[in-house]
Amino acid sequence: MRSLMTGNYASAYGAKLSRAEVIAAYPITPQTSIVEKLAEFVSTGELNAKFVPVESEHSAMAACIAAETAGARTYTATSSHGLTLMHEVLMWASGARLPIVMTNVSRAMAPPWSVWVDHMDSIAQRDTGWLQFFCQSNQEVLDTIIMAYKICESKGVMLPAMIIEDAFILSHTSEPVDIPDQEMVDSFLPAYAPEFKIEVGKPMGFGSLVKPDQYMEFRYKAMLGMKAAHDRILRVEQEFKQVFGREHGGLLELYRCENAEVVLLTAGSVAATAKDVVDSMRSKGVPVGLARVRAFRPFPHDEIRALGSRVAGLGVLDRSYTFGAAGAMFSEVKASLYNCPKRPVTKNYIAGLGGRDITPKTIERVFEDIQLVTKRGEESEVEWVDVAGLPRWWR
Amino acid sequence: MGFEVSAFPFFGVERRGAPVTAYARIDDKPIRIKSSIYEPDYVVVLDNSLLRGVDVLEGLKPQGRALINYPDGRKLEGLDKRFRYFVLDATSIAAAHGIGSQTAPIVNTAMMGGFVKMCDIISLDAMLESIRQNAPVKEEENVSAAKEAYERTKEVQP
Amino acid sequence: MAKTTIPEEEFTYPGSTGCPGCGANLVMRYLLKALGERTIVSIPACCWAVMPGYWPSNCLKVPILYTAFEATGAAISGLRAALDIKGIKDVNIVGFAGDGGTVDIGLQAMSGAAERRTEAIYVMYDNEAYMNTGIQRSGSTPWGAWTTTTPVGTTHDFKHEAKKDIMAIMQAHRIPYAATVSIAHPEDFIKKIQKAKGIRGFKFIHAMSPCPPGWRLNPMLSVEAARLAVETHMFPLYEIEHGRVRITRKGKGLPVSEYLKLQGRFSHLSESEISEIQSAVDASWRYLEEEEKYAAQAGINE
Amino acid sequence: MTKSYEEIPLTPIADMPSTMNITGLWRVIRPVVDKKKCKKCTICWKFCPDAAIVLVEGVPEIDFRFCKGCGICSHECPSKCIVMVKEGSD
Repeated sequence: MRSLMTGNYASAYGAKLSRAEVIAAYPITPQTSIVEKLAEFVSTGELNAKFVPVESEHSAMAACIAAETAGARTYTATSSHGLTLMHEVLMWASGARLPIVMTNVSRAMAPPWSVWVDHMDSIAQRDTGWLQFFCQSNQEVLDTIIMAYKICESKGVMLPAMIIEDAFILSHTSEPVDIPDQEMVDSFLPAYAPEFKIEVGKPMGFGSLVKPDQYMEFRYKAMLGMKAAHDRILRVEQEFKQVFGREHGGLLELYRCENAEVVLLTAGSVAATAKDVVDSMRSKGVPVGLARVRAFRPFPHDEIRALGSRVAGLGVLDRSYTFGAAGAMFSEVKASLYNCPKRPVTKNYIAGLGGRDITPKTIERVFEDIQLVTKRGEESEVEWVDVAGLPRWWR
Repeated sequence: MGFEVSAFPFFGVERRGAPVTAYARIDDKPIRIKSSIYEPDYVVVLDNSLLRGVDVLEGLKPQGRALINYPDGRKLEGLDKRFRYFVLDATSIAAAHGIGSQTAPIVNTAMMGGFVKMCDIISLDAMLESIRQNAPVKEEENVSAAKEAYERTKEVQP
Repeated sequence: MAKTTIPEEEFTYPGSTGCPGCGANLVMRYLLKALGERTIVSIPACCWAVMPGYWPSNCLKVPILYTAFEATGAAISGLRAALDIKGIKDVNIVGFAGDGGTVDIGLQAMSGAAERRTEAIYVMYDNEAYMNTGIQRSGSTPWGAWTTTTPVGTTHDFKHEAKKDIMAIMQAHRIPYAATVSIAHPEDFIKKIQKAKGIRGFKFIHAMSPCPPGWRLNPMLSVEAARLAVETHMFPLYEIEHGRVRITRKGKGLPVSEYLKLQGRFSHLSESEISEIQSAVDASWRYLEEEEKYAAQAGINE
Repeated sequence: MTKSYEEIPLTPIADMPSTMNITGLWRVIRPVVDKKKCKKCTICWKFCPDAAIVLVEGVPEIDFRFCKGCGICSHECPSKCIVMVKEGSD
């Protein structure tokens, strides 16, 4: 059924269709309508789940961890300060190998207070052992939640996943979304049947103390899980396509990159706008393309190497910044390319922090800059875009 | 049926009563662009008190159209001649149909009827059906308000 | 065969890595004797997070869900939600945390679990400081005590702040049952746990748990110290059932010095400081008696 | 002994009884029970933090694999039939 809905409702429908059994959540702008909708689904009986009204995001994740350990499929949603408050228990969820799925409505961190989009909150969780999917449309949000359960619950993976939805730009924007039939989702995503769970009668301690002589082997296994997630993401998406007729681009979506001289690589909703820019520049005969990092964890190193070896210039637009370094995605891209025999010129653009709009015009200027840099080289490797006081980039 | 849409509010933290802005795009192909709208084809003003103090027509394309909720019998004056104006007494219509309260009628559906008249791209029947399906309460009252609004919307010279 | 005064069946294995004379070992032993096998215990960071031993050792005959320091209240809510949705009934869910993990860093999550009316028993084993990290003061450390962060040096210092009254905090949550228990009175301990088990909702147990290294106490005197805490009214035994206070053991009302003198952590206290403690203890005891009297007068006790 | 990553579970799930820890090795003083004086009150058993006392016909049998020598049994025994002696002496 096609329906007009916000990204937040798409998240709520994703969790409902996946038959989440325990939902523990705490309200934060702009995530609230996700949990309001889920609370409504539970109260009307449309979703057979337990809604745990916790007193903080930390408790939301801790409750999900406990419930998931007991074999329940769990879901939660948060944003910015809520996500960063969870940081400790995010690590716990992955270390405990629990395939929890969560929506993060990506929002800037304070101060300055801001309820608007950027990716600082999500990027700051990149080392927590969670799969991270950046979405560009509400349809993708809904579909990725369903896929994420299937990916994460598979035996070789057993790690949690974060579905990242840009604050307001997706969370509060209404778009047509196809709501799949429950029966089709049920056939695609069977009930959660973990290999291990906490049960009375089985006196086992979950998450116990491990000495240095054994700790690394557990971490190594988590690494293998994340590594296995790469192929699993691709496989599950192909299965999804067979059932629902849609796909979203694997780990790295390429848009009109064939014969492109320069490519802009980015993540999240800005990629959707950039596709329009690519179309318009291509129609004028300018050979540009777009690469969208859909999975930030696991990072698509191989895909980026393959792309990098066939383009002359690769710009990276980060909607976050790692102070003292560069955009996190840029650093990852550069690291991927270092050992390639043939490498493109790269440059990092920091844009759209705290909800600053990234317009088609800005993206076009970024493309022009990449072209220029590719031709004549550039001294500045990282550039902040659309910042008042920086005349080159200001309006 | 046949248009793609994308609708979003300006994402503010304003409390009840403060002016708010919302945007919509309508297209016959899927809409990907996520940035704000700076050069609209149409502007819809739900509360004419905004005509004082807020540049509601900022960015409107030349010959772009504005629909303004404006009381009958008062003349709309002193507006930019580059644009076309449509007026509609949505407040009275909504109140007459019992939508919202008498002191604070909810004008949205009446304005939607007016928008159909102004834009010439959406059929009235499609709009009325959409209102019928989506109005949370008083479906028929909303439908008849939109219908009346459609009929009473008229273009004026500023 | 002689008849034992508490259930014979053990739900703890020997080989826990608690210190010799550890009160917290007894708290767990009695708790599980009262609850039995159909129990899941959630344990945050605290002595008991390491006492079951290094992986793969577990000294309990019931499952343990380890959790983050501040998260016990949330963990038991999550566990209960999962069991409920799976239709698994008749399971005792226990949150088992130290004093720091309860009155300090875990207070918020526990308050949340109590407010949510999570069906669980929350046990705080109170050794009156952060013992697992090496005797740092907590909100539950009593006035006058030495700890490594309230060192007694040349300026003759010690903890100058009163112990948080966690029972009053829990009473204010309007939970159906809260009780204090002591390892010196296992029969009373087990009776209260069994009572808690039979009451629906969130139940709170405050267990006095002597810590020989942290209290500078001869391990042999661990139970004795707990006994004297009751006899001196430093740690009265009582329960609060639906708001009604009932003292379950009057105690002899011995001078507090009898309790304090066993422990090196109080050895620096002067006569006048000890009498300050005595006055505070007497006042608390009178208040408790008044509360009990009020409940009795109102005709709601029994 | 460090196990290969292939031999361990995904996450540390502890499923072995703690009797694998021979905590009796920690002991510096040991309880000696005078079984003739024992009144079979079971108090020593009741207060053992390590559950290292087994009752045999009501008389305590100390499991020295796990007794840490805290001495609570000795102090609590109303008949004074348990004495603590230095480990290594008779």
